[in-house]
Amino acid sequence: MIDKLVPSLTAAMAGIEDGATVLVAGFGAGIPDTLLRGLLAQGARDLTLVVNAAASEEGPVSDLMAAGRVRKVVCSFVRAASTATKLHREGRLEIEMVPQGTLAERIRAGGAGIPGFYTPTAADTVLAEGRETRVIGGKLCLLEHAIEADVALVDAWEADRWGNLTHRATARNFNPVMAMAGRLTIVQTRHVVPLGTIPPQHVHTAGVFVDRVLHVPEGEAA
Amino acid sequence: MIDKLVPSLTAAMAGIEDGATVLVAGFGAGIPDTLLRGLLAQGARDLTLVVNAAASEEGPVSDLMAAGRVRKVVCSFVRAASTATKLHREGRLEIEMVPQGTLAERIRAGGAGIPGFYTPTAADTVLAEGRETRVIGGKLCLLEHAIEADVALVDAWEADRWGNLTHRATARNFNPVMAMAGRLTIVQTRHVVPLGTIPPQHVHTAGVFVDRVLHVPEGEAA
Amino acid sequence: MIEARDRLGIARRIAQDIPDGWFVNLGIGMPTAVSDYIPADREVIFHAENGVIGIGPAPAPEDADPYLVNAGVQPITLRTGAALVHHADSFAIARGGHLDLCVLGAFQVAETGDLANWAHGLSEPTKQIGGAMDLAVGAKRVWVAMEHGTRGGEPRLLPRCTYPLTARGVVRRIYTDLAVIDVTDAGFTVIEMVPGLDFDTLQSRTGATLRRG
Amino acid sequence: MIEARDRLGIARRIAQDIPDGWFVNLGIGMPTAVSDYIPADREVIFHAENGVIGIGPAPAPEDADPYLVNAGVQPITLRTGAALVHHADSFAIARGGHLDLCVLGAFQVAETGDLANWAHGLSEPTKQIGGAMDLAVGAKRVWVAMEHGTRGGEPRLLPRCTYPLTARGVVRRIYTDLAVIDVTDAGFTVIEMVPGLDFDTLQSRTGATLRRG
Repeated sequence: MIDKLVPSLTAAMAGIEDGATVLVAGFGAGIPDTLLRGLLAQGARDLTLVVNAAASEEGPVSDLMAAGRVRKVVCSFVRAASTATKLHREGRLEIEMVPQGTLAERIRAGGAGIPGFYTPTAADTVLAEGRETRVIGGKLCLLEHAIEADVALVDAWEADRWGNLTHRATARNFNPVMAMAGRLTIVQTRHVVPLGTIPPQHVHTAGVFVDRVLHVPEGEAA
Repeated sequence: MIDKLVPSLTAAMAGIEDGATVLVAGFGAGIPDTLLRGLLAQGARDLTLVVNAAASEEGPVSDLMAAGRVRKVVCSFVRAASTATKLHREGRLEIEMVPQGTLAERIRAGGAGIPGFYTPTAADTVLAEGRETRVIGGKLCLLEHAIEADVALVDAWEADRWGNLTHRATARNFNPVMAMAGRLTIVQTRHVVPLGTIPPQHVHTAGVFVDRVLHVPEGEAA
Repeated sequence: MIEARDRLGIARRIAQDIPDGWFVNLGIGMPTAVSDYIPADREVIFHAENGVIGIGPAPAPEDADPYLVNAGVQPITLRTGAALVHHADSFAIARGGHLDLCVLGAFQVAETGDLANWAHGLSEPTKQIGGAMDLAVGAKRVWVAMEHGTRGGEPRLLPRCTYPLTARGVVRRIYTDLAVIDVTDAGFTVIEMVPGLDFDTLQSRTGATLRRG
Repeated sequence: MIEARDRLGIARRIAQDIPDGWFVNLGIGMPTAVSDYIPADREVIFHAENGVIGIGPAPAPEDADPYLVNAGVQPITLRTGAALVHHADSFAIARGGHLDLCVLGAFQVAETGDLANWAHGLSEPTKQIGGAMDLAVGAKRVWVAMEHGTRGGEPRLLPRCTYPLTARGVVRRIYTDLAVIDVTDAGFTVIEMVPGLDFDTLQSRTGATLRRG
């Protein structure tokens, strides 16, 4: 019988190794904050985080970086005052800036078995310097590579024991594509529902992409 | 006010030009059969059809080919007895064979603004002969180009006046990605529902991809 | 006296030019306010990068749903007819040419339509690429909403951008506190000035040659 | 007497080897029947290229829903817990390495694991690529279900395929009417023969050298 539910945050985070690449979903909403705190407690270091924004001075992504656990962050957005920028200036953090759409597509490509693709995005900018471009259909395009990751940290609204997920409103954002691209996809969910509760045509992230599900009821930090 | 509903099959098919590339959705279910008959009546010729299977001796895709209206078919599947094969032997039809997953991905790429991508699929087969390959991450990959089309013919279960669609069960198949990739996307729908009837989180194909909606109630040929 | 537009005035002016039925993405900052000024008889659908198609009016603070935000992470509502998609599908919309219009803020625009809106320089610590590069190359047309000059009085409309580019040759029209200016093959063409402003004064505040529209 | 397996017998034999919890795609034809023989105490989830995750038992003819078919366009049911996706997402599953197993039919398999299952030759009018090329390179492992030889007595297990390839070096295991054979770095290794069959007889019906497992 397939049962992806895990009993504790410790069990959810078990086995993440030093040097792992970790996808961190969320965009204002849908951030797997409990799992991020679990990662801090779990102890893995030399991490590469792939996350839309490293723009904050506080919160769990900032905490991981401030604790010296992150070697590199791949993101679309940093601020002058953010922890990422501060560490980068001190030479303690590598930052790779990626346009947000390219970031989402590289992650989807990682999940979909597309090792590389061409996009006009950023092809005519400094981000393309020293990189491979080609003209396709009259448009200058930049070669981008898939992002596959050791771990994906994902937030959900509902989950069943097969790992089928729904995401509430705009808490969907990066969650479905990051779930696809993690070799180990760990989910925190507000609600656990019996198999069959989510109608087949309304599943947002299919259980095939999910490895572990942790129940984190609203208002609890697990 | 946005109202994509059209009053007749003739109105639905208006303006399709000779030489057009036409995406034809469906896979056993979800075939836009009424629109295909409309295309036959409409008269455009020298068409390129992109359709999963050209495996039949009858039905609307076969009828279009038999009427001499199709120059080329792009598909993953032909049979010895099919109309496509017969016409191809007579030198009257070009056939481009594409693996089904690559076909779906090329169409999605067309809709998503990805002019090209690399895939291991078919990289080591005769389909790759004379084409560009490269090794990415240790895997031999084949360069594939997006399929953008002048027209997409799409089937739906429900549609509203913005063109938001749901697809019933496996009638979904190619319909959402073909809707994305058509410059003119024409939909036949079993049910027309008031705006707001389809919950935002349950829309399968967003109206932004849809240009015209024709109501074809179950059992009617329009 | 020059009746310069304030930020909301610029947003209001842009809203006038968006026809019924367009599908539009509004950038963070000044552009976001455009949706508040669409005339009631027009149905314009607004997109956000985080997967919203059909943004409605901002909620009262007490009605804000933390699960429902726009690309600026501000609370929003959904319109009747809205749809929600994931981030890759949302950018498939943006990059696939499905947006009729994207309105972006900018630091600089060149007379060739080049857009610079993500950094003042490569050594600058603030790097806010976000979705702008994707939107700029993917939308059918890009309009810019910005102040005509910087607070320090430096011009933002230039022969060439000095800041790192977001995209090359994409801007079609610029709405500033002083004017509405088209980017044409011949360069900047003034199609409207605010009351009290004359062409020579506008030219003096602009870093590139203006043409009369 | 050699107790050769019939087509359903091959499917039944394959089903025994699929562990609890695997996520599996079954090709058209002989492989499709595998799902009927999964032991009741194992939960195995079946995928179809047209966007089904969690295929259930075939319906009674009178209960068939024309909107619900598998990749062979046969009527199916959905299991409790099933999910539906569109065609590109379905192949993202297949190509992205998310299938534990794909069971495919074949015309020929080479001792290097090369698979030929879509055409007898390039001039042949029947070309049934379908999703096999995508599944063959994308699944974590590929097993083949086929007759050991052709109806004309020609071997299907060969040093090299003579038919056009579906994919190179992908087949891990072959289930035939006569044997179960692993494809290893050393070539074909027999891990099981049907009752009444001896190794030399099996070798005589095989086009490449067999090793004893």
